[in-house]
Amino acid sequence: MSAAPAPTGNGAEAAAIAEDSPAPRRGGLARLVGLFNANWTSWAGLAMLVVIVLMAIFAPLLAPYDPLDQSILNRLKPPSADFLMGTDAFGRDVLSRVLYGARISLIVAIAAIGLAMVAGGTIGLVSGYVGGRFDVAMMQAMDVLMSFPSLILGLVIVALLGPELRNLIVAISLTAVPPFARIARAPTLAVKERAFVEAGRALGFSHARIIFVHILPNVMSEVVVMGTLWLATAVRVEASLSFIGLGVKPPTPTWGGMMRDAFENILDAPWIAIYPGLAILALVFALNLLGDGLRDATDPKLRGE
Amino acid sequence: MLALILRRLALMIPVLLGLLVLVFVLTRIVPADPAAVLAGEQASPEQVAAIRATLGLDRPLHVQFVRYLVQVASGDFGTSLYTHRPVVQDLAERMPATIELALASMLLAILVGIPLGAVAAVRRNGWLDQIIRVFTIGGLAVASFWMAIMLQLVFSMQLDILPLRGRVDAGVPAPPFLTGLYVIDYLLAGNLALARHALWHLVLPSVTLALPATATIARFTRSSVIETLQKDFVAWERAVGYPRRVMLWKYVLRNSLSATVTQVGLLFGLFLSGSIVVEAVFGWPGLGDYLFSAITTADYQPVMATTLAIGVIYAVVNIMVDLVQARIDPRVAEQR
Amino acid sequence: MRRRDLLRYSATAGALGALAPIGMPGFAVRDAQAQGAGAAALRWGGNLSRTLDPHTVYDVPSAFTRVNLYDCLYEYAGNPPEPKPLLATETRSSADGKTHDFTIRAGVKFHDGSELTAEDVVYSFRRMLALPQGVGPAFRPFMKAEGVTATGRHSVRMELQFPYAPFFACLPMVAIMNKRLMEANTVNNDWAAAWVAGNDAGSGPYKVVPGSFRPLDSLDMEAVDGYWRGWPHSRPIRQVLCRPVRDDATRLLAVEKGDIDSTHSYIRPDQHERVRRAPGLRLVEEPQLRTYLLRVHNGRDPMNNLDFRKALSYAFPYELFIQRVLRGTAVRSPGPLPVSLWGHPRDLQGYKHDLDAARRHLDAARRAGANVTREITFTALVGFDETEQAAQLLQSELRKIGVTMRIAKAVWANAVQMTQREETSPDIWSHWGSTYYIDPDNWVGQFYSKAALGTQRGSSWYRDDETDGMLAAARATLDRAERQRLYEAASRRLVDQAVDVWIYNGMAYRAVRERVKGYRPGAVGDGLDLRELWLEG
Amino acid sequence: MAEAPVLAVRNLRKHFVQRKGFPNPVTVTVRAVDDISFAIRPGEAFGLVGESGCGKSTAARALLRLIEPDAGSVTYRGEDVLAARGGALKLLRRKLQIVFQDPYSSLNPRRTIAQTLVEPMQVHGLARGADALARARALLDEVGLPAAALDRYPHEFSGGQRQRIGIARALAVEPELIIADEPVSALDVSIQAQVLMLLKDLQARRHLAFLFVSHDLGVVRWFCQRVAVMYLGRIVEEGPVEDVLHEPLHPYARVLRDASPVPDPALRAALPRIEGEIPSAANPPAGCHFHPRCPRALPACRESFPATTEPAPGRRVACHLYPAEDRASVR
Repeated sequence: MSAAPAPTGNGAEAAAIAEDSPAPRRGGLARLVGLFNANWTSWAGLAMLVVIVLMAIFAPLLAPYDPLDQSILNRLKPPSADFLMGTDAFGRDVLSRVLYGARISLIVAIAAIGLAMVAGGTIGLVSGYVGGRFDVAMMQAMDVLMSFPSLILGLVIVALLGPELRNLIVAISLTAVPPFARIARAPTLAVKERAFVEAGRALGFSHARIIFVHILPNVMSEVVVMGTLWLATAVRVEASLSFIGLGVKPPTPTWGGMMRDAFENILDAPWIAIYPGLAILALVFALNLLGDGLRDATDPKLRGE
Repeated sequence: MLALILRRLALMIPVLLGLLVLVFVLTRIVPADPAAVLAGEQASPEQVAAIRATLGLDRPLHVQFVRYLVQVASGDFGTSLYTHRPVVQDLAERMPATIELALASMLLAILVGIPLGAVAAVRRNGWLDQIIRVFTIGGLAVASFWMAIMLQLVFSMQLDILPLRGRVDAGVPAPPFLTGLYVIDYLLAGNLALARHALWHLVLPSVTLALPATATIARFTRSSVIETLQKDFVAWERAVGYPRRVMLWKYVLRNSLSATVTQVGLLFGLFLSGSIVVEAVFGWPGLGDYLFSAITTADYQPVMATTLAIGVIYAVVNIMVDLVQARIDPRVAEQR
Repeated sequence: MRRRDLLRYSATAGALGALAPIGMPGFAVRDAQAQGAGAAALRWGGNLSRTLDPHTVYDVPSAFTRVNLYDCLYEYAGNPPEPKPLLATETRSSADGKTHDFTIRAGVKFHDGSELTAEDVVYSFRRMLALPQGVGPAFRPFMKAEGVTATGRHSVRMELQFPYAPFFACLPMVAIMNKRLMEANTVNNDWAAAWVAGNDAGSGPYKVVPGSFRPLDSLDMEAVDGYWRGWPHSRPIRQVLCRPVRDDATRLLAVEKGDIDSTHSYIRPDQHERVRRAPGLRLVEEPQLRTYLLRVHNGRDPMNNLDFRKALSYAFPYELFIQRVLRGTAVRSPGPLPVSLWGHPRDLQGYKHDLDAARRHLDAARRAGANVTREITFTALVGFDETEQAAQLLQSELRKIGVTMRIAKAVWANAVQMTQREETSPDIWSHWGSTYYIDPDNWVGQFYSKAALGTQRGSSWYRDDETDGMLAAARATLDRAERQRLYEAASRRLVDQAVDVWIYNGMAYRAVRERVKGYRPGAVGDGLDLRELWLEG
Repeated sequence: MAEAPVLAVRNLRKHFVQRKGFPNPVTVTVRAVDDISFAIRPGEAFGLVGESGCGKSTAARALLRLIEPDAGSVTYRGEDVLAARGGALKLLRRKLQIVFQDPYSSLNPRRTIAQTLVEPMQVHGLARGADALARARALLDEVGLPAAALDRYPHEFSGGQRQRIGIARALAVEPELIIADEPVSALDVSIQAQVLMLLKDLQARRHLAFLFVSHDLGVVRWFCQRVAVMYLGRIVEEGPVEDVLHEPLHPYARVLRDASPVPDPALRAALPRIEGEIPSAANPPAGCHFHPRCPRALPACRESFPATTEPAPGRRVACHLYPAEDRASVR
């Protein structure tokens, strides 16, 4: 993917130009922030996400115990002053595992959805741009993947190739590729009919430049908004795969895996499941609020208000 | 309309073929050896090799695939290595169970999701919208196995008003097979009490399965209703003086439904995959449960046949969705 | 206007949202329960076999249907269980141990009313030997189809290729099938495998309700009137509805609620307390010969170093595992054989959890050039949490002595495939040594003979001529004392060489409702005798 | 014809083939551009006129290879445009530029004017950095926009301003010929004149050649030196603009002219409907496509498409009314 060729030396001179322009500059980002501001829930979502990310980053500082340290003597202890969220079936501190679990859960979700966004987005862009039989073939291929329900595809891949973190990410991202391809393709079909694409070709721009520099920014908002929504799905799929016993290999803490471990003891030690459950809830909540806000802010139809 | 159906059916063929190739390759490239599992713990390496040869697993991959295609084309989905039962027989028993569950969940998700979304749109950014938002996001976030056990604990164990698991209680005879959907088959057989009995068994699993879908539908409905509400003709209708209520339900909703209906088709995939977990917890003898045990034992024939069956269900549902959509919005029929 | 609208919307949404619980009177459930006539039936929640064919599968759940639908020449009886004649009334063996003549009980009727004769026995053994999977592989090394002949209407001769001491212990594995019925249902020379997978052709105390069997899911059985062994209780159970619950948490809820009368026999120790507290439930303890062990790849660096293996053996926290994870529901098994079985040396000490000793041996291994810094892999089995827990405990202990171990997970099919080749076989994995026949050969003989290499039984990749010789000799001699001596010696040698990490013999636990009376666990697998049960109230 | 043409188009053809219907698809061929030929001399403004749907825009796009033509040849200063690949094509793209009809869709809404103007220079290695920005400023000045525009986004400009930006973008690569595809038809009448003045200005100052595609005879008469009239994918008449519009030879050109009598571009009106329905390009009448509507149709018009003749010097026409005395073929 070629990067946008931002005019070098833009800085000082552009600033000078801005000065003698009567109207204040209304760049995309500024506009976004403005619209974002209108809805406080978007900011709440962003704040929650930041807290979770910080938790993940500073887990070693925040966690009172080693998340892998087993203490068979302290198995299944309810929450107390020593263990704020209690301990699990291996006597590991649930709080520490929730903190560390944020890392893997975020990595799995972000890597999987990031991959899907890049792969699906590229497929959708190229397929929509090229059109014709290629487009039909690609969309049929996407239908194949799509008619293979996500959890089942994940299940097949992880069960067959082994529950490694890498396979898990691949499995989840594969399930998300078709929706991203579709969401990127639809606006591409509209955008490629616009004259500036033809202008680009007349100016001798390469297809790659037209696709990635000119069309991509115009379809980006849809893709990104869906990305935030699918991050939540990825966390849930990870939990479901863990439930079937195909999650990230132990003892690595993940929220989904913790939920599944806790499920074992749900009747006699329900507290183990509550905290990772709340953590998932918080993450999904944050991502959805953020996604909603992004969508409202980038949807031209909603800008009028 | 017929041409539309025919064209959609024709488009199904390459998709299913692709699906078949995908599963075939996936099941064969992996290191699990059905011959070894089948042979059991007492077998020697020579005996395992003999079984492998009997199953044709020593042949080149493309030969195996062509063989399989020929077999499927003649309507034979093979035999399970472990149960010795024809896979078709298992599918015939289990597919209706999954379909019944998925249909019930879909119905529930639509009946609850669309009004929720519409209300949220009308009260956009109001407190009702926020409450619905919390509910829908919660629905998206809660892992289904967790939801399942909670519902069981509350409604079955504590309140004792709903059955814990299964399609019917042990000892209750299955209805004569007509549609395979118990509730309907009992009704057709004229047994109202058992139809109700089967319906109660359906409640908890379908609520569990419907929850994330309800949330998704509500969210899509919300945004498309908002979009429709901003269109000019709504302003016009308002100016003409339609009562608000009529306008919302009759015009706005109808015009917003198209996007939501597309989602319903995609969500059916969610039901089918969600059914693995839900079927496991609720002891629902469906495809998800079947597929999972087949995968863990490398029983290829059921894995491939089940995947194909799920693909077909999914494709058929999406064709139906297209048809519904064509009714709601005739322009769609031409675009496709 | 706005307020009224709002109320209307919320009421509509509320009603739809509450659709599920509203208007769902509790009596509706019981109403139908009564219709189902389930009260007089035993609702069995134990595991159900994938197939009703007693020959093609031999595992723990399959014993349930084999024992109750079929009869065998011998059965296990007593404690400790020993093979005792059942359909065989008299057995004469030649002095060289190769020829055995059985007299078959007269007057035994199959479920279709025909009489069980020598022809049926011959057919059953030949069928078992012909089928590639299940019971056959255990017999084929020493027995050929031609070796089984009818010498009269009620007498059968079996000739073995060579004397095979565990032969009688193996006989309860072979169900006797109705030859006439089987041949009537044979298609394409399949030994009626397709038909009998969902039907029965037996003479046992129960018969299958036709069409009721769904693999792993449901099976209905009915008592056979006039079963030849009779019924111990005056009101035996006429109807058995097998409804296994596969989800762990729901299983307990189902038995608590009374949806099922019994769970399977793997109630986890963490759940015992809950079962004991629950009204109307009891926790049944079933002694097991089953062993649990970690298989160590003896052919690969650094595990090919004796000291390294000893370090592993000293590093595993046996007591912690048994007392805390298993909550004391198992006994430590220091060697390859179940501790209660003959052949296990009573004075065998085995290894204890001792990190100092582990460190010493690790140092020795390092000095000897073993690659002790290599990260080794423990392959845990998906769906068997205990293997994961054992792996995590070992990982945590090894970390303390500076050995890094990662945990991989594999489904059973995958793990079995890995063990077929020395290069792909896991560094360490774990499994249970289940009881197929009650003879030391079932454990030590099957796991450590060279013949087992290339199967999951031989996944230790242990090659030792002396041990192999002892095991072969123990198989060939019929002298029980000599066999015992050989098995004890082999056990000691294996322990000295720290070939594997042997952990425990388990107890199995089953939650059974109080109304089920006369419950006695079966000797092998889930093979309890339903004849002995009755329901109270 | 003293000077060698900057652009020569011979027998250019573009047919669109569609398969419609299921399950029995029918193949439909739309002859959008059917063997057209013309040449443009350096500095000359060449008009291409016709009703909407006659294929004039397709012809413009096909000779630029924005749509790949099916047959024919296009040569720029003797160089084969249709055969050019890679670097050669890129070089040709510099020399032949296009200005679009719709100023709203022709600019990328996500890119600033600076980015829009600088990018072509960078791609063609003409200038970069501060140098490129300076040139962009000069270009804006040339099209009559303030330098402050550089930092803005397209949506901040009016239609006329955007068209100026589109023209500046075309000029950024220093072309020799500009294809103006209905460049003013989307603009307000008052703005049209300004933009046309700008184009005329540029033509003179930069000695640019123009292919001016339009349905507006008044505009063409004012802007162009020569003109070709297209009807259903074919050129029916070609010649100096004054001659053709003053005394059209082809009956279609006459009808077209009569329908648009006002010479002042500021007062132009859209072409009124000509008698009879315009036939579909997917199913053109046999023979001369115009014969069903032609007031002077001959029996021969039903039979064959007339050859192109040159009844007067510099004027070519394809009509059976002008039989070929000297069978002048089109170069």
